[in-house]
Amino acid sequence: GQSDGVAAAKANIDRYSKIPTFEAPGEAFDAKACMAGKSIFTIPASSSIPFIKTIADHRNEIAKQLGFEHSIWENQGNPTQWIQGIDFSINNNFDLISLLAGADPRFFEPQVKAARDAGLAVVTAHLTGLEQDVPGGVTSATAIDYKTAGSLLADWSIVQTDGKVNALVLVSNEALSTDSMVSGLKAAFDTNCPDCKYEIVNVPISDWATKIQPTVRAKLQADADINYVIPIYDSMSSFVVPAITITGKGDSVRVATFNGTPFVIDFVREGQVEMDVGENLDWIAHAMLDAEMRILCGLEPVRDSKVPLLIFDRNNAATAGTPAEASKGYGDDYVTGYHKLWMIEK
Amino acid sequence: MHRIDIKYEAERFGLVFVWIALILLFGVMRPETFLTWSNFSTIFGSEAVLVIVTLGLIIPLTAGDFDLSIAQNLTLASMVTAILNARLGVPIIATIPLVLLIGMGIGVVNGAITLYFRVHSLIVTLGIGTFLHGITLWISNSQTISGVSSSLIKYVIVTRILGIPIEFYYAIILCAVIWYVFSYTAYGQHLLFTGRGKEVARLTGVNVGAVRMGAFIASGFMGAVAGILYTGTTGSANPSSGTFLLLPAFAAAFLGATCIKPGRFNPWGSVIAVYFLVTGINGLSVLGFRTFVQDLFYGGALVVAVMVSQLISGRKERSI
Amino acid sequence: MHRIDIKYEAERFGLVFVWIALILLFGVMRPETFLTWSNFSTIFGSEAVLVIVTLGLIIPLTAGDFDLSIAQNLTLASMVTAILNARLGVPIIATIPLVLLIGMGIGVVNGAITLYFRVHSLIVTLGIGTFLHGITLWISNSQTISGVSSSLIKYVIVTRILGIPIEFYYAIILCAVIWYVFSYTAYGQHLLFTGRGKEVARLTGVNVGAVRMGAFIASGFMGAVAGILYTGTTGSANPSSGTFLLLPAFAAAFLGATCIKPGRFNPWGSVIAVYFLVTGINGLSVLGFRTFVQDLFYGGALVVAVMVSQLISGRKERSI
Amino acid sequence: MIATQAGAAERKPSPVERLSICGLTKVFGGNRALDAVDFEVASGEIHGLLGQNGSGKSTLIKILSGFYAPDAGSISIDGHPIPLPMPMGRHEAMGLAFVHQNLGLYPDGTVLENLIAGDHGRLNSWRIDWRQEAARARALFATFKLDLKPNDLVETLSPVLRAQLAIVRAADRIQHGNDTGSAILVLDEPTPFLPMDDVQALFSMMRQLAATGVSIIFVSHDIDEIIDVTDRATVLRDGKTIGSFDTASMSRPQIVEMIVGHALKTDRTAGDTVKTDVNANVVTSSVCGRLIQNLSFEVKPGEILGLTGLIGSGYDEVPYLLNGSTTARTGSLVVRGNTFDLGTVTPARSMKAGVVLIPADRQITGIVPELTLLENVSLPVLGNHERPGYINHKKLRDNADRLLKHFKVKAEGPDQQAGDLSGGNQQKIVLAKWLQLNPVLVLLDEPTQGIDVGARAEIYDFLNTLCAGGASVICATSEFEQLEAIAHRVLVFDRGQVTVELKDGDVTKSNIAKACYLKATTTNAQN
Ligand SMILES: Nc1ncnc2c1ncn2[C@@H]1O[C@H](COP(=O)(O)OP(=O)(O)OP(=O)(O)O)[C@@H](O)[C@H]1O
Ligand SMILES: Nc1ncnc2c1ncn2[C@@H]1O[C@H](COP(=O)(O)OP(=O)(O)OP(=O)(O)O)[C@@H](O)[C@H]1O
Ligand SMILES: [Mg+2]
Ligand SMILES: [Mg+2]
Repeated sequence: GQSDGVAAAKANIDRYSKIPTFEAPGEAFDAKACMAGKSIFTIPASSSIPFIKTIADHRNEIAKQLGFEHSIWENQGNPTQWIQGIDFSINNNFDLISLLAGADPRFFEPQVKAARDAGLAVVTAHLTGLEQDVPGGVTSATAIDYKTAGSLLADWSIVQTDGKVNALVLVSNEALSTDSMVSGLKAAFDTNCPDCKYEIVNVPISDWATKIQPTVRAKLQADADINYVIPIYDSMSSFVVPAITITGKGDSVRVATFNGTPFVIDFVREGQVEMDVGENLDWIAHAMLDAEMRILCGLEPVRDSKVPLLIFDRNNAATAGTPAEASKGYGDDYVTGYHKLWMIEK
Repeated sequence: MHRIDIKYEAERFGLVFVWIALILLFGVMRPETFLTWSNFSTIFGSEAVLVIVTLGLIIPLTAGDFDLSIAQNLTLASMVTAILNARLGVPIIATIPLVLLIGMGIGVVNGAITLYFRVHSLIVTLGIGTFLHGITLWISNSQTISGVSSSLIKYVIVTRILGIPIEFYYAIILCAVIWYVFSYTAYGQHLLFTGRGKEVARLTGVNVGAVRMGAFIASGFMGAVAGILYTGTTGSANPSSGTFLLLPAFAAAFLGATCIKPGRFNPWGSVIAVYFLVTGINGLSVLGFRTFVQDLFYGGALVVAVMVSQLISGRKERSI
Repeated sequence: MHRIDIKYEAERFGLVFVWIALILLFGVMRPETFLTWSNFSTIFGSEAVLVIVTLGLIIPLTAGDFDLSIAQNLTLASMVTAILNARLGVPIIATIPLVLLIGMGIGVVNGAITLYFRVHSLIVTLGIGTFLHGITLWISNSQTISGVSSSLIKYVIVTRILGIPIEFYYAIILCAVIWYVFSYTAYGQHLLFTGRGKEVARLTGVNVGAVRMGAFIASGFMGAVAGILYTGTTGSANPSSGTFLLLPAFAAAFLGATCIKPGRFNPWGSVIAVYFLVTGINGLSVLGFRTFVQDLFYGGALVVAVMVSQLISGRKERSI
Repeated sequence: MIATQAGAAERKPSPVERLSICGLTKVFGGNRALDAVDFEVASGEIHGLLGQNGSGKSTLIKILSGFYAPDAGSISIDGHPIPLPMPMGRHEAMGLAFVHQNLGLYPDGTVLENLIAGDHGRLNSWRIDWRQEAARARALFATFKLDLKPNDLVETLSPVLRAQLAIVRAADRIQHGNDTGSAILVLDEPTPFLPMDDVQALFSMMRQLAATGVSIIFVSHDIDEIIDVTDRATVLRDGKTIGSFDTASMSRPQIVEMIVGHALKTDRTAGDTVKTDVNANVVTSSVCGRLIQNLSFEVKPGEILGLTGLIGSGYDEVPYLLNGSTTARTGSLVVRGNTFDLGTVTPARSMKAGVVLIPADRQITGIVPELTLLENVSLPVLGNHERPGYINHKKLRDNADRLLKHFKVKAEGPDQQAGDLSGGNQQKIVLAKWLQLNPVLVLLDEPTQGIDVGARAEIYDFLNTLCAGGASVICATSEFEQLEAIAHRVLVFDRGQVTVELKDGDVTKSNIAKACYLKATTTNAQN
């Protein structure tokens, strides 16, 4: 029945509403010792996207702590620059290339192949969902539980409306994680609220600034009963929020989203966005590096990074700081957890 | 100007008729949702920023110069507004004049380099625009900055007149001012002469340098106004906000030059062009078309509109 | 041309000297990584697509027309190549001519509308470009398409000569062809006269319409070549590939017009301008500067380079 | 010709000259366009400024208007030195108004917009009352009897009307513009565009203005005009002042000698080059254009055929119809046996058949000012090389060097920009560009417009040489004197039709003038 579905959704929401605990992705190993003389080269999808830039910078600090060589290829999201970065890392004898958070290897398979032929490991980090295949011929893919993130967005709206969702879902098909999130979202609606209505609209990332606003406005006009807008990536909300304000539907339409970008958590605190499923960027930095070090150390590669999700709503948004900061509000026992795992702390 | 001539009037108002036809078409297909005042107030309220950028562009365009930096000027203005107000706590009343000054300062730099070094404005403003983008990324640390004072938001979109957010009226007022300047002041005439023949303008005693400098400053000012309104609309500033407005604004400026005063960049034409294109996009979304159809419409409408306008005018050779 | 005049030679090769100075600067700072042949072969190889887009732009620019659709033409060509080859299994040898034909067809459409309706090429190509973007999103369903035949990849980047991927040589060959056409054929002079004095050209028996049409077709062809090489470089096609290239290509075209043949769009100047800008960006990445510094460099270098070139030439008035 | 005004010779020099120029120097690159020029203009005086092409007249005027900054020298008005360079837009306040050699009109603006352009003193910059301005313009046009409407686009006006607009604009400024009471009107070659009676209208306007105390500087290459209208005149040669004189005290040959620096033969007559015994080189039949109706004529080898008439008679349309630059409604042209349909022929095809057109508006249709002389003269001969499509730069350069020498162009060399040459030298470039093709038929529209006496004679020589080689020339011009000098035969047009044909000995300035002005009676008779 419907109330069962709502209850199931509520349970799922509750599970991700508390500060997460550390879960080891694999066995412990002596990171300092086995990483000595090894080097990692990080190509972020774009260093002008704060989310990614922050992860890359935190990785740098951890690498410094562990005493191995780590370089970041600063770029502006242009695939030509990614390609230059790969060539650069081959020429300069790095051991592993980490394609961070959106540098999609399908955009440059020939270069990936060249790197692997030259003996480098190529890893995607924070790109695919747990259930997705390794893309573009890379060595391995360190995955994130996007599917659950998608289900949380659906479950949240189900709980809040008591099973009467009419949602506009904004996605960007060209990002690999979209498939995973959408499958989670659909599954949650199918099982917990088969009567809920939702429409999925694709807006390519490069068209966010021009197309999200008019699309959202027109959809809200066309269907006066819409009560949720779910942009699956929270950076879309800077265009979603004004579209809702301009149509004068601030009271009836709410926003639920994913990523935990600081300004969106600010929006949550101020009430323009209802909830944001967040990830701890510092945690991601640790987890991705952990998986990559395991490859270089000859250990069993991990696929599930065990990076947890945390729901921010107006009750806990302030724990992320005012204004919000990238890795605040998630607790910090994971730091000790990783240090123990890497045997730099007992 | 004062002649009454049916063909000429058809040419002047051709785009307006096409716009009305489009509204009727969508209206017939979706009377209950499309043809409502709330839908139109949404359409009008939403594109004020684009209107202002377009108005900003046509000033230097009339004087024969391109200002490609206006989009990045907007982004910087938006970011500076957010940082000063939300992060440093400067009251909005002090922030606005400061940001406007920065915008005009950027106009001065564009003008000074273009004029003193006699370089094509296209490359100068492209370079300055890229430089400004660098500054925006720097001061914002590539972050979206939110938390802007609600009084700004109130005086940009929350307050409504006839159901339309107030920023629409700001855009219309700016349009009226530019129209007055273009039509009824010596400066407007100087702009026009400068754009069509610098040598002729100079020989008739127009201080071409000062006129062009004035145009750059005006577009810098408009860029800053648009930036402030952008921040007020979204309640935040993101480091790539303006980038996507540049080409649509150029499209609207050139499309606008096919109506009202055909053959000249003109403010009312620009406004009509913006809202014609936006109406189409809105209607297609209301009808539930996929988003790529917006691009097909946008590109197609642009080309067809100028073609039709040229057919009406007998395919007249024009300098723009 | 044949006068030897130190000032003029300084003007012609000014940008080359600045480029060398930049290389030395980065070289001193990072001799072991920046100043390696492998780094330069990366730089030369990876920007061949941008070089070709820039070369494509300067042909209509010389004839006085803008082709803003070239970036979307590239994207479409890249996408069609990937879809035909990877999805529909059309062999690459059949795909390439088809894609080149599509590119030239787009040139024909641009030219036909611009010429028959006498509309400014800026707005026509902006409209057509947006329309093409819509088509690209449509046929690709907004997805990245990978899995292109390895033989294409082999003949684009895997094969190397002197360590530089072969696509660089394709770009250089195209540059040489355009240089030959501009300098040693009647068509080159006709382009120039069409751009600078349409009436003079027409009265001297130049078929101005055919010349402009030829320029649009040539830039459509170059856009398609760039698209095929893009697919060959990345082994895939994504629906926003060209978007990044338009403004840099314009910047390079105008910057290139300050050297080698100052005051005229010219192919070798364009190539030098592309590699000058790219060298700077690459060097900053190697040094690990944050990305906003890349924008500051790009914008600043553009403006400073044209300023310096104008200072050398005595701030001469130029039409471009 | 109307005799020089009686009062002019008796003018008393005022104690302080209205305008006095002293030691004015302007150097362009290495070229001294003006070299310590001195001259003075009294109040109420019409002062002629004469000199060969490139002697510095326009440069002097552009310095007066603030367009160029001089390198040395001083200018004073009514004894008060004025700051140099003249500040932009300030010349009106000092009582200076200009009609520049290229008129300074903006073609896609309306007549009214052009009329009030730069009228800073009178207009309220913050509120232009278009209705009132239009009324004022209509009144102004009525006073000067001009057929101009405020809303017409300038690009649709005939050259005459454009010139008149520019002149009336300057005159208007002079009348209301100055607060100082000292007004100077500067006209840089305003007459080449004008038919005879408009020239006379202009002259009476000038005299009217002078009578009210306005000083006028009048540049012309037409010595008769100078003699007719000016009180005094100054001659420049190679940027130097050769002398100033009372016009009444000088004869025509004396003036010519001052300008060119040596005595010149008096008007030459057309050479004896017409081959009457052979078939016609060129036959046109039933040509209809915008004004031209049903025009048919023949031209023999070696013949120079003049076309003239009053403005609006359509004679100036003919050259453009015959080479396809303007499409004819109907008509055909036979050149050495090849027949062309004028409804479809293109400039490219007529070029191939040996037909060339030398247009009047050299800045727009003759040369590209920003390209080099080499490029400009080479354009029509690019295809003439051993390999099709391949350009042999060495040959082109040698060719250009030869042409510059042959046509006596005053230039630094083939790499100079064409826009840097003086008007007359630009015209020689246009001639060189076309005559190198050894054409069968040369179509000329106002070939000596703005060309000095010396250069004019040179151009006539080129045409005669061409005719001696068996080519035919068709020359449309409003300068009767020129036709008298070169034409073997003249067709006088009225309302699109030939009304009078004059031959050989009958081709005199006065006969042509009579044919033009007595049209009313003759037209009726011939219809
Ligand atoms: N921009 C320029 N650069 C270089 N030289 C120039 C330039 N403009 C004019 N000159 C030179 O100055 C001289 C005089 O030119 P100007 O146009 O004043 O001649 P002019 O006396 O008006 O002759 P014309 O009767 O032929 O018009 C010419 O020799 C010309 O080559
Ligand atoms: N901008 C310029 N740069 C270089 N030289 C110039 C320039 N303007 C004029 N000159 C040169 O100055 C000289 C005088 O030119 P000017 O135009 O005054 O002659 P002009 O007497 O008006 O001739 P015309 O009768 O042909 O109009 C010429 O040699 C001309 O080439
Ligand atoms: Mg002159
Ligand atoms: Mg002259």
